[in-house]
Amino acid sequence: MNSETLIPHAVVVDEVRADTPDVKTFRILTREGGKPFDHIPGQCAMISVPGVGEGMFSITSSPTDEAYMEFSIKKCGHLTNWLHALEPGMEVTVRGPYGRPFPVEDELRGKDLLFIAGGIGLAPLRSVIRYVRDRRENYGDVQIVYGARSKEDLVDYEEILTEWMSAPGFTVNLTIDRAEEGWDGHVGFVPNYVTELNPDLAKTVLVCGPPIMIKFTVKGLSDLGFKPEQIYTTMELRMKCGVGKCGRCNIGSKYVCKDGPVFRFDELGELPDEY
Amino acid sequence: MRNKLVERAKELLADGTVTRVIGWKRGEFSYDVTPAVFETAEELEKDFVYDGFCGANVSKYLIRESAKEGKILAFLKPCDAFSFNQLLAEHRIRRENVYAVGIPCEGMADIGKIRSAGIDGVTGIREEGEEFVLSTLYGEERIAKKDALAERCLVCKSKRHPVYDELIGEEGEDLPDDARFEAVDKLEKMTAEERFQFWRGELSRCIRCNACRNVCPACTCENCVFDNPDSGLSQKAAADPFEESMYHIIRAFHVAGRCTDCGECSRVCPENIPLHLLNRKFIKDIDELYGAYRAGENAENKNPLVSFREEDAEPSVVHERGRA
Amino acid sequence: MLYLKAEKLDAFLARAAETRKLYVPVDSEPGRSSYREWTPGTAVSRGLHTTRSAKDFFFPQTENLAGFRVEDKKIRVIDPRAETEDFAVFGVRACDARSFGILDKVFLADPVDTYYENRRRHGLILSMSCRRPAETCFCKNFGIDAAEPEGDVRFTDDGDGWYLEALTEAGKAFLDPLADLCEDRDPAGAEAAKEKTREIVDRLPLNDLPVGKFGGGKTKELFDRPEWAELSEACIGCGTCTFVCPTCQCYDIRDFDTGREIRRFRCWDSCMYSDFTKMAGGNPRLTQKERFRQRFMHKLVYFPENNGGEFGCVGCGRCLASCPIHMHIVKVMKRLGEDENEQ
Amino acid sequence: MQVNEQTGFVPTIVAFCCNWCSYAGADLSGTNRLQYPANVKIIRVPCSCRVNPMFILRAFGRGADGVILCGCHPGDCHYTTGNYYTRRRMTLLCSMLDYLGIERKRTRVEWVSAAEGAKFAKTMRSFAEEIAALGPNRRLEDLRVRKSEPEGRVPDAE
Repeated sequence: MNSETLIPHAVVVDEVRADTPDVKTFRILTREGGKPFDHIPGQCAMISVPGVGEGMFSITSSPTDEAYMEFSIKKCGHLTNWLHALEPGMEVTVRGPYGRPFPVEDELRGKDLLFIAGGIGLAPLRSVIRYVRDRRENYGDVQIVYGARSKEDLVDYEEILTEWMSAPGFTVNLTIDRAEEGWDGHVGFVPNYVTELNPDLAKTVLVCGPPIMIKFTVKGLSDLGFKPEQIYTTMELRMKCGVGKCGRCNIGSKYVCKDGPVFRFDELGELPDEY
Repeated sequence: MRNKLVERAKELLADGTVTRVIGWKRGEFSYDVTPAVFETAEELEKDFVYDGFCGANVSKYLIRESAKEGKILAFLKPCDAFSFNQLLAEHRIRRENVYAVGIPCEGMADIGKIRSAGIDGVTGIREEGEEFVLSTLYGEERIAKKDALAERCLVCKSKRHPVYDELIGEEGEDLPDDARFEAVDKLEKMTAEERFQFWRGELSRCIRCNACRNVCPACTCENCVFDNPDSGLSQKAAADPFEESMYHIIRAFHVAGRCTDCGECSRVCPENIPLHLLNRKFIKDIDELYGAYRAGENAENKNPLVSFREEDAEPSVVHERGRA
Repeated sequence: MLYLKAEKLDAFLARAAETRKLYVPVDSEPGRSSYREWTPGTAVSRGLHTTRSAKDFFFPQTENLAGFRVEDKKIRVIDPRAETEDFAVFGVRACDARSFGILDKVFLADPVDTYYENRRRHGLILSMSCRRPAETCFCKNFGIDAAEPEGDVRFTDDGDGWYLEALTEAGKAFLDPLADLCEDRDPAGAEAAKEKTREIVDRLPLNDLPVGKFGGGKTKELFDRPEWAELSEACIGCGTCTFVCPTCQCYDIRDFDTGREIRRFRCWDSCMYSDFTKMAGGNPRLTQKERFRQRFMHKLVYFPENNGGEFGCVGCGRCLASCPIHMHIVKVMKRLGEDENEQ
Repeated sequence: MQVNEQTGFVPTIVAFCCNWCSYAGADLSGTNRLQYPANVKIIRVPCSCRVNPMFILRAFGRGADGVILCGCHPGDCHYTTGNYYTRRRMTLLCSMLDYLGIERKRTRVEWVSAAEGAKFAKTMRSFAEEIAALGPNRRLEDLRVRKSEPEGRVPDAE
């Protein structure tokens, strides 16, 4: 019988990193030690703990990370509580990849890129950022504006400091919501920071974060003169199948799991406001 | 009667006593009325109906409606009034926001019964004395009203309104209960094996649409245990016969002592499962073991499941049954 | 043309049941029927519709998707799939016969749902023309001809028996060995029976729904219409309409621990349920208005938009017959189809 | 171990015991070396009133052949009145199960105080015998949970 997308594969949790008090990054390998499958930045996969449930998560490693696959997951519900209890060597199941990726080999090529993320919203963008860093010749300048509630809530902080800040052509602007000891960087909300930074209008924007942050950021960008066609985001709704059949993640006639999760803002503008 | 209700509703809207009216709205055919809120005299004139097919109990909607600004006029049949009163007892309705008008009920017809009498393609119905005259796609048919009455109405518990602000028509009386428990009696007299087969046959048809629960004026939890993923019970489909039994026992149990026997659960069941027989069993047991009790009788009564007497029967009373 | 007399039906079904499982509609009480496996002596219902649709045969209410055994930290994934046995469904009306095509557009689209595909490949549809449509029927609005249902073999009912016609290769392979139970008759009789059905269909009360007001590309016009509030006002949020509907196909995936293994199964779900889109972080459809709107927008706008204009409704009328509050697609279409200036 | 001699059937029995009386009673029967069947699985609850009808049903669903609920004697509830409510609730539940054709003997309620170790052991023995005689629960079981092992497999002794 044919292979069935709804039947997952068992994979091994190779490494667990605690990024923030409520975000952990899981490195996943097949039992043979390889990568479970290939993907393009922006795509997702279904991870499950049998008996607990299944959930859709962004793949946060880059296709250029050839040896492994990573997921950064925030603890916020039943399944993610279980995932956070995982230890290296334990197994979960995974199926995918699902969804439409960021157009890294099409529209984004050769462009100056502006990444804007809030909190765990960095997870889906990390895949693109790492990809762009590893394929540096194909893209223009990269600016990353990233904010979180506090310093300890900045996901991938180590990686940002050690790898991203020093990458050629990369500018990283960090901000936290409230001032705290040991932080001499910017303080304030992401949307305002973006407006302050007044980015160049030629940039292509990739934004992800809490809905309210996205809303104000995009408003700020459009006030600055950015067009919806220049802005990409990635969506999240409740999903079960991942392949556009179970019928719950639609916004109008589009299914987030299949037609998304990556949407351009002009496309979103065509859809009803129900997300 | 319909015109009388519309006239009165228009008066109460006009003099500002109420801002909205909840009743029943005309459908495509004569039998498919929908509960609806009317805000103007024109809407009432155009679409309000009250006839032998307005079985839907509107009391549950008052939870939501009474939470809104302004007073709503509710036309309550005796059944609806019992449910309304029970909801008042449970503090689910803001009484001050409801103007309750008791209306008489001659019993409600059940289109399912008309269909099972072999009359199909019904496009219109009118009342003529003791008969319904039905226009159908295949000619005119007649059926005696009593043959079209819903089971719950054939064994009507009361024509009285336990609560109202105003009454239209004459107040009715409680009716003898004997007939109401006949079917329960009959089941009790069967052997356990027969009962098991009977209920398996009925409950195995359940499609778990939750209509019985959602329509029930006593089922008013904000988050039902069957919808709560943490309860371990929230399966959406009965994947096993056990889950069918479980769901129906728990559904009936959760309304035990609060169920007014309005019969909505059975009315809405797409598979025509006699769910009211579960509720009535609890009512009968409560009456027999803890003294006659009628949910919705008044808003001060204490639910028999949250009260007790020291001399209550022991659970073993069930084991002793039928031994003699 | 082959003709099967009513008194020969039992012999016909008995022979058909020799090679495959055969399901027929059976009256469970007067005026109410459901599909049962045919066994000798089974009385076939002459009623119009089964309470539940025939979608169960291809998309059952629950089915196992996968199994898991956890052995020393290792997860063994079990594939429960097996080839389905051949089966046939008898007495499928035109509306239900069309519904399979609609389900195909979902389940057979890439990536193919192999559970569904397996059943579909093994299931034979023996469809039947309608002789006594109900007042709730409105299939004509969706271009369905109750006199000429799709399927593998078409049975055209003339009251005394059926004209038989194989419409597919599989249907022909099924029908040929049964031809000796039939007689040969002039196809004119079949045409006459069809005309009779069409005459009745033409005077059905719900033939003139404003279908043209719906379809792909109408999201903007319809989504924010104020009428949704009043239409959904009385909706009790049950799943009756969804579960009796032949084209509703949304499902949930859940795990059940049997004590020995975890069974991952899917079951029908309903967009009318409050937890349908509920996430740990919120719910995009907070009130019944949004859920109600989703169901009808899906059938009348989103589905046609994604599927070449085909509506996600076949007009079988089951929801009209079973909605607890009688608020259904016909009322929705009529209300939203009213011209703005008529209001 | 209560075994049906003819069929070799060993029932699974779930006993919900209130913390203050019946669980202490079970404890006492243990310290007094009074035997009660090993196939009785005790679940401790703070009060018999904590037991929701769903607990009983789920016990059956998950493979119990008999369910017994033990609490303080009426009037002796640690929380004053809890067991009075239990009594009404369980009477109605037992009656409902009977009404659905589920063998009425499979569910039982007993009052056992902390001093009644002997009564606890005796009650459990008699209940286990009764269930062993009754055979496996087939009317209120979840088929998915049914043990695949041959029936009558003797669990490890105490």
